Formats: sequence, structure tokens, C-alpha cells
Amino acid sequence: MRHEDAPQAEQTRTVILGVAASDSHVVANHLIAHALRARGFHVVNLGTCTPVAEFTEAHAEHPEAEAVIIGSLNGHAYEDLQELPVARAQGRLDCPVILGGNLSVGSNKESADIERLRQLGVDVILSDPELLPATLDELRERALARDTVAS
Amino acid sequence: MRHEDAPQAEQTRTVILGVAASDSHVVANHLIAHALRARGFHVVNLGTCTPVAEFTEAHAEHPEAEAVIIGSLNGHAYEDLQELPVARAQGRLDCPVILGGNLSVGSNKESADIERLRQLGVDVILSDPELLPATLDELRERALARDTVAS
Amino acid sequence: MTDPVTPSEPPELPSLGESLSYVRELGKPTAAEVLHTARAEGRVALQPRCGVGSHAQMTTLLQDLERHAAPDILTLTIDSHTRLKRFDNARAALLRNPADLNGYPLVTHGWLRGRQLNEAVRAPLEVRHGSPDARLLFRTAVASGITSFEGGGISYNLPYSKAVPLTESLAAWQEVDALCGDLARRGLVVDRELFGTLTAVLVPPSISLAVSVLEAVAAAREGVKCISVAYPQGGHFEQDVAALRAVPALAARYLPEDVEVHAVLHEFMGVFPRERAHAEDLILYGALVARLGGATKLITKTYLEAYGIPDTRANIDGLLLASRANSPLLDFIQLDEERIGHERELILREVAEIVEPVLASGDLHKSIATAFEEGRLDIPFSASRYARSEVIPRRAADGAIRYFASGSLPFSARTRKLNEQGLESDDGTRIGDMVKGLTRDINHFLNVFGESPTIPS
Amino acid sequence: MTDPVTPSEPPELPSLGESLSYVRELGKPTAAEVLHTARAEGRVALQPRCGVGSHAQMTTLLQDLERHAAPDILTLTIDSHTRLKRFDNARAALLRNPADLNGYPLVTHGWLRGRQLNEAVRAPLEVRHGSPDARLLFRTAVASGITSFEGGGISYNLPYSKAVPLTESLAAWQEVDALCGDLARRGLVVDRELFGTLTAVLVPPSISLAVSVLEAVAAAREGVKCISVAYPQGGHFEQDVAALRAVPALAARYLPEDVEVHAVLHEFMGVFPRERAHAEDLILYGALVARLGGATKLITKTYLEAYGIPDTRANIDGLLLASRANSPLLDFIQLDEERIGHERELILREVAEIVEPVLASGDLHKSIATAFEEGRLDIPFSASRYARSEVIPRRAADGAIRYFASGSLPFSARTRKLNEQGLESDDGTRIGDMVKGLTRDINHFLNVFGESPTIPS
Ligand code: B12
Ligand code: B12
Repeated sequence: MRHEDAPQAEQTRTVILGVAASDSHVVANHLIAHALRARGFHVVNLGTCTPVAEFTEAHAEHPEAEAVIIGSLNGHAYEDLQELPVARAQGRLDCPVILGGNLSVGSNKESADIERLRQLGVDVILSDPELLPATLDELRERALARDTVAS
Repeated sequence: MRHEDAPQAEQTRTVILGVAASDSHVVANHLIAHALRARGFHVVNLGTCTPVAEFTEAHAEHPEAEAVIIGSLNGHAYEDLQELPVARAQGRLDCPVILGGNLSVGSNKESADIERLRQLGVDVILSDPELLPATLDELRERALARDTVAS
Repeated sequence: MTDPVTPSEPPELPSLGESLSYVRELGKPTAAEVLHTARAEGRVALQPRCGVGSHAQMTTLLQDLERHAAPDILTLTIDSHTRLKRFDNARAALLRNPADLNGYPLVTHGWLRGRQLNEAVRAPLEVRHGSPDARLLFRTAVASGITSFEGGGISYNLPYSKAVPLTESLAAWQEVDALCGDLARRGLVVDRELFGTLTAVLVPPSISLAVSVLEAVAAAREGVKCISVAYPQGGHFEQDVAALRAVPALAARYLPEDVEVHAVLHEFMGVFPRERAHAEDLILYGALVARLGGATKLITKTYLEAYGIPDTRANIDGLLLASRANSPLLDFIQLDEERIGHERELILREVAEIVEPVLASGDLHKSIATAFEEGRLDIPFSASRYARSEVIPRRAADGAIRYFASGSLPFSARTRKLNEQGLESDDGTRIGDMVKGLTRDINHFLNVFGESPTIPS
Repeated sequence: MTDPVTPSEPPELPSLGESLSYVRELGKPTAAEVLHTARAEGRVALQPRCGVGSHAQMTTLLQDLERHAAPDILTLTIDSHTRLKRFDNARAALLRNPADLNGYPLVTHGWLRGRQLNEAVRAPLEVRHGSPDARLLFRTAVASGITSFEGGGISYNLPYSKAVPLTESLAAWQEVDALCGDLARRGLVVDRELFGTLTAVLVPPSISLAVSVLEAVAAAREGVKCISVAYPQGGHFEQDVAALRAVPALAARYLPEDVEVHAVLHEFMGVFPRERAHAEDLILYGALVARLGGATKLITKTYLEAYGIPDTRANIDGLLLASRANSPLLDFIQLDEERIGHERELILREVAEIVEPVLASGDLHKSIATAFEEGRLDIPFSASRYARSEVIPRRAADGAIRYFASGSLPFSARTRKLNEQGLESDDGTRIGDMVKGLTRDINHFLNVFGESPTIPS
């Protein structure tokens, strides 16, 4: 199971995938990468334990990436994404950031746990990875619409 | 397992045994009867479901009985002994009344449960049937002492 | 609840027809249907014991049990006064302090409140009591829309009263069974559960099952169509599984084909260990016996058993723990099938030897009463004068319950020998004080768990 | 507690000698002693996972668990930041909100607080973490008087980090093991538990055990005297029992005689069912596997597993339910010994084929690192770049975990064939999308209980 694969065609859509900095849960990451590839995406999979800086570096290498997709299972999403606001303010991560997994510590999740992640600059929070393709489509359409208006 | 047995000797001590009026738990009753008989007591065992009136009748038949020993397991001791105060006031039960078993409903026993049974006229409340012989001895000594003073 | 403690005036009982249409409108499955489905699905249906004096608290108790443990059937356990038709005492205790009652006085509360309870929960209800003469209670139960009723002319007499002749209790229960037959013909099958548990302590399996066979034959003759045969867990695994597995064979042998017969297990009914962990080991064990013995239903116990009537929490926990036995992950368990087969044969033979002479006679009721009189039928530790209790059970060294003395039971020489053999390896206990040994046998699970007995030893 | 969130200044670590006398004065048994006793008594020792950020709450958590469930060994589960030496992040989270941490940051709290925790409970403590380089954490643990420490140079690297070379982690763990050897020579045997659980999901038994054998050999060479081999319940009964029963044989084959080796079972570590009843079925099942497989210790789960770190109540309930497996009433259970024997043989052969070439070489560390590089050693779903994850496990139709692809593992033709046979009956799943099938296998217990998967299917 290689961590990156070659773009298949001209029109290939690229996404950057990874697991948050302190987090080594990898199974969902493997499966999501497979599922997106099966749908034709070029997946730059950074794997587990990926700090924000590594996502920005990958984005610099792949400026065509439509989105950065981050998984966090161990409950540490908030601490692991502390550098996200600065990175975004500096324009080093100017594509949508999608986050999913188990996003806070404990068995009782509160809406505040989600809210503070949005405030860090996460654009979309998903629970079901099956929704990823549709979400990516929608984000791209929105971006295209925005670009059309802007140009 | 007969319910009464013949007095064995002149000096035989008699007790009246039974289970309270609404109560059919009989196993402890059988075992207590056996144990007292093994110690030489003449046990008039009235068995289960014995109303206060039946105890007084037995006492009338066996005025020599040292004590009436009542078991109650089903939690109904208080209701089942409601007629005890009248019977005692009328002198129809003028020997010590010993009570044992599971004396109130529920798994949490409170001292009030015991207190109100004493107020009905129960003299001794025991939990461990092993203490019966020693208790009977003590009650007899007390009675003898009282008789000596009285005469 | 603003209801008064007892209704001011006991409402008159409705007709059977009215009750029948009430049950139909109620829109819940009958107990018989729930049992049928459980068996078809290979699941053990679970049922707690539960009954408190207050109507309001009884309602809450049933609802809490359903919400947190969803038992398949719920119980109204009736108080001891009502059982013995001491209705005045039930009313007095209810007025003084409902918490003094060890069960729900259904006759005193009345059938309208019975319907309220029925409507408060989804599961069908069973009335569990212990009444030698339950005619009024049964009519009240039917009027309440209750579709399962426990008891029988032997099993709700001998363990539960002192001075009711068997002919009387058998006649009273014949009326109950006849009404069930009537209802069945009119489309409502009431589950009639027989209390093979008897005096619960050291009951030899064949005594339990023999009494149930006789009651079942009597009930079937009156038209009863759903019979649950309750058996009390004795504590020896293979013997208990064998007893449960004997039930279908007995049904095939002694009952008409159109009667649906279920085996029901009562989790251990004797002296329970006091420590919660030990009690829970025993609860799980019982539940596993039910599953592996193929019981349709399990009546659960709680970790407060040794102390008194359990609180709701303990009752829920008992149900939840027992429900683990329905786990789909236990198929790895294999049993000593040879030993089970051997025990089952022994049980079936003993039951045959006990019941067949009684069934051979013309008048079943009279024949039962006479047999008890003469000791050809008997139970250990009878609460009643109408059984001799010459039968003395003991545990063999391996924990199995055997006949130490079989009194006047019409056992064959072979059966006697097998029982003696069973106890033979029990070296030491035949010598010395029999009562001492019996007490040790009664305290079996205290010994297993190293808890001190509280009775002379 | 009036303690500040973190100590103002991390206290300097005491000498090994001082720590040694502290442990002696502590007056509680070591983890190794508790394990030894449990095995001697034929009991499965129980241990929860537990760790929260706040020192005060950690103290209460340990005490509550001990009061209500009395586990044999208690745990300090360490937070993910500390595991990866992200001490600054641990401190930041601790200052912001201790509840944001998924474990107890022992290094940040410091060894004096570690001692406070140790003194707050009777049971010995184990540190459970997941650190490729645990040297500082280990020193802090020893200074805290903690007598059991989990991990190893392979098992705490590959599942727990992305970019730490195996030679580095092996070297770091060699230091830990050498210190344990030192302590053992000075009279304190620290239990070193190896994390054979690895990535927990669909781990083939022989991969788990092969990694443990290699780590155990490395540890024993440094003088470690008590080794716990943890194995993750895979979900197939006979296979799991066989794996546990393989541990003594592996110890006899590959380890010096004076090392005490215990088999430890982790209750199912994969996708847990969400419904409480289903989760509890699985918890009890795991506990029974531990008992019947002869595990010395069981690490428990809770009915909140699918949701997140459990609250204290759920943790207690999980321990209490698991403790039923120590019931003296389960001796009736018999197993399919033939199948177990067959699985055990297969496992032992596979382990031998995997480890023996690696052990044969001179430099164990280098040989391990190279083998992983070349795929002769491998684990599925590696979190690290330093394993290939060419091994693809699948479930056979009966639920057993087999090698669908064994990558470059040096398996004999026979082993390969047996694995293919195992999957052969798995009709249908070899055809069609492999990932789809893999997902179904991962969701095994959801399927068993009829819960819907939450991942694409
Ligand atoms: C067997 C049993 C039955 C059998 C009884 C058969 C029979 N006829 O004997 C059956 C199944 C019929 C039965 C029925 C009922 N039972 Co019942 N039964 C038990 C059980 C399981 C064992 C009792 C027993 O035989 N123990 C063995 C003997 C040797 O000991 P013992 O009776 O416990 O007595 C000990 C002490 O109390 C003491 N002792 C007893 N009597 C005396 C007398 C004296 C003078 C002294 C000093 C000491 C003493 O010595 C004994 C040894 O320590 C107990 C629970 C348990 N596990 O202990 C419940 C229990 C006693 N039953 C109980 C109840 C409530 C009933 C019912 C009312 C049904 C219901 N509502 O649940 C009916 C009673 C109907 C009626 N009219 O009385 C409750 C009592 C609850 C309470 N007090 O809060 C108990 C505690 C179960 C429970 N936890 O709910 N029961
Ligand atoms: C396997 C496992 C492990 C393995 C991981 C091996 C590996 N390297 O992958 C091991 C044993 C190493 C492990 C370690 C730890 N784990 Co862990 N682990 C699990 C477990 C049992 C299964 C996870 C899994 O693989 N599931 C299968 C995959 C396919 O699904 P998934 O990961 O659950 O993800 C689903 C969704 O979240 C979503 N999803 C996931 N990622 C993404 C990303 C996007 C973008 C989207 C849209 C969706 C999405 O899709 C998946 C399908 O529904 C879960 C509990 C459980 N039963 O679910 C705990 C669990 C995730 N672990 C947990 C924790 C805390 C840890 C530890 C920190 C130890 C600890 N303190 O207990 C360490 C982590 C160390 C670290 N540095 O991160 C907690 C998280 C708690 C919380 N958030 O409150 C859980 C929930 C267990 C628990 N109940 O306490 N763990």
C-alpha cells in the first residue's frame, strides 16, 4: 500500500490526505485513500502523524490540490491543528480543509468540540467518509463559481 | 419430618415453633426444629402459615412451653403479628416470644423495621438460629430468677 | 400519581367476552406469542420477578425495567396476603404502608388498575403468585388483559400453604384451567406456567418434572393450549441441562400434540451467595444453563437475592447480565453430551416411574391426592401437611441432586441403585449428622464461593 | 486538589537506587508478583485502560476503579503527545484544558505525582503508551515506583509513528530493557509487556506472536526477567485460544528458562459494536477467550469503545463483566480441542518460518530492520513507513484471520497453501473489490450483530 500514486490522466483531481500530528490511527486512512483512488482521485497520502507544516509543504508541492483531508481519531484534533490559523492566514493552505474522525476526547461529544475546530479554520467537518466524493464535488463547484465571478 | 414429637423425658424443655401467618418459607423451620430436637428440646412445630391465634392455642395446650419461636422470611412480620399485642394483653401468650428471619420487605433493612416489631411485643429478635439454645437458656434463667423473687 | 392507595370500591369484574376484546384492542402480543417467537428464533426469553405494593410504584417499576432491560415478558408478583386470600391484611398493609407488601395486591387494587399497568408497558404480563386457590386472582388477571398465569393445584399448594387439602386446590385450579380452555376456544391462548420449582431447595429434577407432568395433563384436559414447565436450577450443570432437555420428551409422551410446551428455567432458587461478584457468577451460570438446555424462557435473579426484594437497579442489572446468554458469540461452547444423555435418561425413567401409576387411575385429582397421602407422590421440605416430605435429597460429591431417601416413591430397584451410586462417591457425608450434611448441601454455592454459612454447620 | 495543573518545575529524576528503595517501601506487590500469583491460582488477572489529563482526576479515576472493580493491575494510559515526545503540546493542552488530553502526561506531571498516584491505590501500576522512544517516560515511571512498562522497539514503533527508523526505536528500547536488566539484578523485576496487538485490526496471530518473539529475545538478552506477551483477540474462538496457548511453547523454544513469560489477551481491539448489549456480548466473549486460552492477564474494553474514551462507570462495568470469566461455575465448558490443536500447530509453524531466519543472523536489530525493509517481516496497516504492509489479511468464511496476501514473508509452500485453503471456502469474497471485502472483514462484529457499518461498503 504505497503512500502516493502517479496521476492517471490529465483531468485527474488531486487531494492531499493525512492523519493529524499526534495521531497514528491508520486504518481509516488506508481505506479512504483506496476509496478515493477507486473514484479516480490522485491521492497524496501523507499517512499518520502529520503536522500542519507537512500538509502545507505538500500543498506547496501540489498547488492543484482541491482539498486537504485530515483524519483525527485519537481525540486530539484541536491541539494538533493549533497551527492551522497561522498557516491559513499566511496563505499557505488556500484550499478547503476537510476534517473527519473522532474529534474530541471522551464518549460524550459536544457541539462546542466541533465549533472550536471551525474557529481554527476547518471548512468542512464530516463523519462518514462515504460523503467525501460528493463533498469534494460540491466544493469544486463552489470554487469554480467563485472563480467565474472573480474573473 | 413430623410436625410434633413426643416428649423424651420428665425434664424435657418445650418450645413452640412456627412460621408467621402469611409465610410459607419452611426450610429454615425444618432445620431449626431438627437442631433444637438434637439438643433435647421438645419442639411443638406448627410449621408455616401460622396466625397468632394458632400460637396462642398451642400455648394453651402446652402451658409448659418456655418460648414461642416465630420465623418470618417473606418480609411480612409486622402485618402478620398485628394480633400479638392483644394476645399478650389478654395473657394468652405469657412466655417470651422470639422472632427471626428476614423481617421486612426490601434489601435495605432499617432499624425502624426492628423497632416496630419490638413494640408489637416481640421480646427477642435473632438473626442466627445457632443462637437459639443459648438464648433459651438465658431466658429461662431470667424467668427462674424472677419466680424466686416473686415467691 | 394522585390515585388513592386502594380504590374506594372494588369495580365489578367484566365478562370474559369484554376481557377478550380488551386484550385484542390492547395490540400487544400475548405471552404465548412471545414464547413462540423466542423459541423460533432460538433465543431465551427473559423475565424478571417484580412486585411492589403501591400502584404508582408498580407502574414505575415495570416501566423502568422495560426501558433499561427490555425483558420479553414482565411480571406482576403478588403479595403473600393476596396469595392466601388474606385480602383484609393486604388492604390493611396497603393503607398503612404499601412498601410493607412483598408484592402487588392485584385483587385489592382491582382489574382497572391491572389494565393501567398493562397499558403502561409493551411487554405482555404474567401474574406470578403462589395461591392454592387463585380463582378470584385469575379472573382479575384476565380482566386486566394479562395473558400468562402461573400455578397449579399441586405446585401452588404444597410449597405455599399449610392446611389446604390437595383436592381443594386441584378443584380450584381446574376452574382456572377450564376458563383458559374456554378462552382458547374463543381465540385467546393464555400461557399457563406450572411451578415445578416447588420448594426450590434441593428439588430432585424428577420430582419437579413429575409434578409438572401431572399438572400439565390436568390442564390439557381442560383445554389449555400453552404450557410452560418451570424447572429450578439445581446447580449441577449436566443434570440441569438434562432436565430442561427432558421437557420436550415428556410433552411428547404425556400431552396432546396441539399443546405448545415450553421449558422455563428459574435461576438458582436456593441460598444465594451474598457477595455481588459471587451472585453475578451464579446469575450468568443460570442464564447459560437456560441457553444450553434449550429453555424458552428464563426467570432471573439479582445480586440482592440473599438480602431481600431487590431494588429496580439490581433487577435491571440481573436482566442485563442474564441477557449475555443470548450472545451470538457463544457457539464455541461444547458440552459433555454423554453425561447429559445419561442424566436425561435417568430423569425420564424416574419421572415415568412416579407419574405413570398415578396417570393410570381413573380420577386424576383423587389419584394425586391419595398418592401424596401414601407417599407415592412426595416433595422434600413441604410447607403443607398434605405431603409427607419423606423424600430426602442430597448432593453427590459432584454436586448433582440425588435421592438420599426416596420414601415411598414407587421407584424401581434400578432407579434406587443409581441414586445410591450417585451418592456413593460422596464419601463421608453419609456418615455423621444427616441434617448437618443437608445444610451443607443447601449452602452449596456458599461453599463454592467460600462464603460462611449463616446456619449452624 | 489544590495542585497546579502542571508542576512549576519538573523535578529532577532520582537515582535508580533511590527508586528501588522507594518501591520496596511502597509495600505493594510488583506487577510481576501479581501475575505470578494469578497464574498460580489459575485466575485471569484483570486490567483496565485508563488515563486522563488532570492529575486530580487521574487520582480519582484510579481510586474509583479500584473501589468498585478491584482490578489486579491498574494502568496509566499516556496521552498521544507524550508518546511522540511532543511534550510542549502535552503541556499546552494540559494548561488549556486537561480534559483535551487522551491520556495522562506522566512526563509533564513528573515522577513525584507518579508516586502520588502509586500511593493512592493498592494495585501495582503499569504504564501503557505507544512510544517509539520511551526512555524519558521509562525513567519517570521507574522513579514513580511503577513496576510494569509496555512496549518494544517494533510494536511501539510501527503502529504508533510514521517516520522513526526501526534501528532508532530498537536502540531506544534496548536502553529500557537494559535498565530493566539492571533493576532485576538489583532485585526488582519489572514486567515488560510487549504490544503484540500492533495495529489491532485483522492482525494475523503469527504476525503478532512473531513480533513478540523477536522483542522478547531482544529483551531477554538485556536481562529482562518477566515478559508479558500481549495478543489481540481476533474474533475467531479456536484461533484466539490457539494463539494464547502457543505462547508457552514459543517461550520454551526461543527464551531462556529463567524468564517468566505470560500470555495477555486484549479484548477485541477492532471496530466495536455500538449498542451496549452487543458490546457487552463481545466483552464477555473476550474474557472467556482469555480464561479458556489460559491467559494470565486480560486488558478490558468497555461498552463505550465505539464512541470514545470511556467514563469511569463504563470502565468499571467492563471490568465487572469481564470478571465473570473467573467464575468457578464455568468448568462445564468444553472446547473443540482438535480444531484448537490444528490452529496452534499452524500458528507455531508460521511463527517459526517468520522469526527463525531473523534470529539466525548475528546482529538482531539490524536483521530486524533489514527484514522489514525487504518485507520478510511485515505488518498489515502499518502507521509507519518502515514496514511495507504488503501483507493483506482476510477473514475466512468461519471468521478466522488468514493471509490473503503474505507479501514477502518467508512462508513455506505448505503454509501458503493452508492459508489459501482457509480462505477457499470464503466463496465470493475473493472475487469483487478487495477493499470492500476487507472493510467487511474489519466490520466483522458489526455484521455479527446486524449493526450498520459507517464506512463505505
Ligand atoms: C426458597 C425460597 C422460596 C421458596 C420457599 C419454599 C418453601 N416453602 O420453603 C418459594 C419459591 C416457595 C418462595 C416463595 C416466596 N418467597 Co422466597 N425465598 C426463597 C429463598 C431463595 C431461599 C430461602 C431458604 O429456604 N433458605 C434456606 C434456609 C435454610 O434459610 P433462610 O430461610 O434464608 O433463613 C435463614 C435466616 O433467615 C434464619 N432464620 C430463618 N427463620 C428463622 C427463625 C428464627 C427464630 C431465627 C432465629 C432465625 C431464622 O436462619 C436461616 C439460616 O441463616 C430466599 C432467598 C435466599 N436466597 O435466601 C427467598 C426469599 C426469602 N423469598 C422472598 C419472598 C418475598 C418470597 C415470596 C413472597 C415471593 C415474592 N414476592 O418474591 C414467596 C412467599 C410466599 C409466602 N406466602 O410466603 C424474599 C423475602 C424478601 C424480603 N424479606 O424482602 C427472599 C429473601 C427472596 C428475595 N430476595 O426477594 N421462596
Ligand atoms: C485500532 C485502534 C487503535 C490501534 C490503531 C492502529 C493504527 N495504527 O491504526 C492502536 C491500538 C495502535 C490504537 C492506539 C490508540 N488509540 Co485507538 N482505537 C482503535 C479502535 C479500536 C479502532 C480504530 C479503527 O481502526 N477503526 C476502523 C476504521 C476503519 O475506522 P475508524 O478509525 O473508527 O474511523 C471511522 C470514522 O471515524 C471515519 N473517519 C476516520 N477518519 C476519517 C477522516 C475523514 C476525513 C472522514 C470524513 C471520516 C473519517 O471513518 C471510519 C469509518 O466509519 C478505536 C475504537 C473503535 N473500536 O472504533 C480506538 C480509538 C479510536 N482509539 C483511541 C485512543 C484514545 C487511542 C490512543 C490514544 C490510546 C488511548 N489513550 O486509549 C492510541 C493512539 C496513539 C496515537 N498516537 O494516536 C480512542 C479515541 C478516543 C476519543 N476520541 O475519545 C478510541 C475511540 C478508543 C476508545 N474508545 O477509547 N488504537
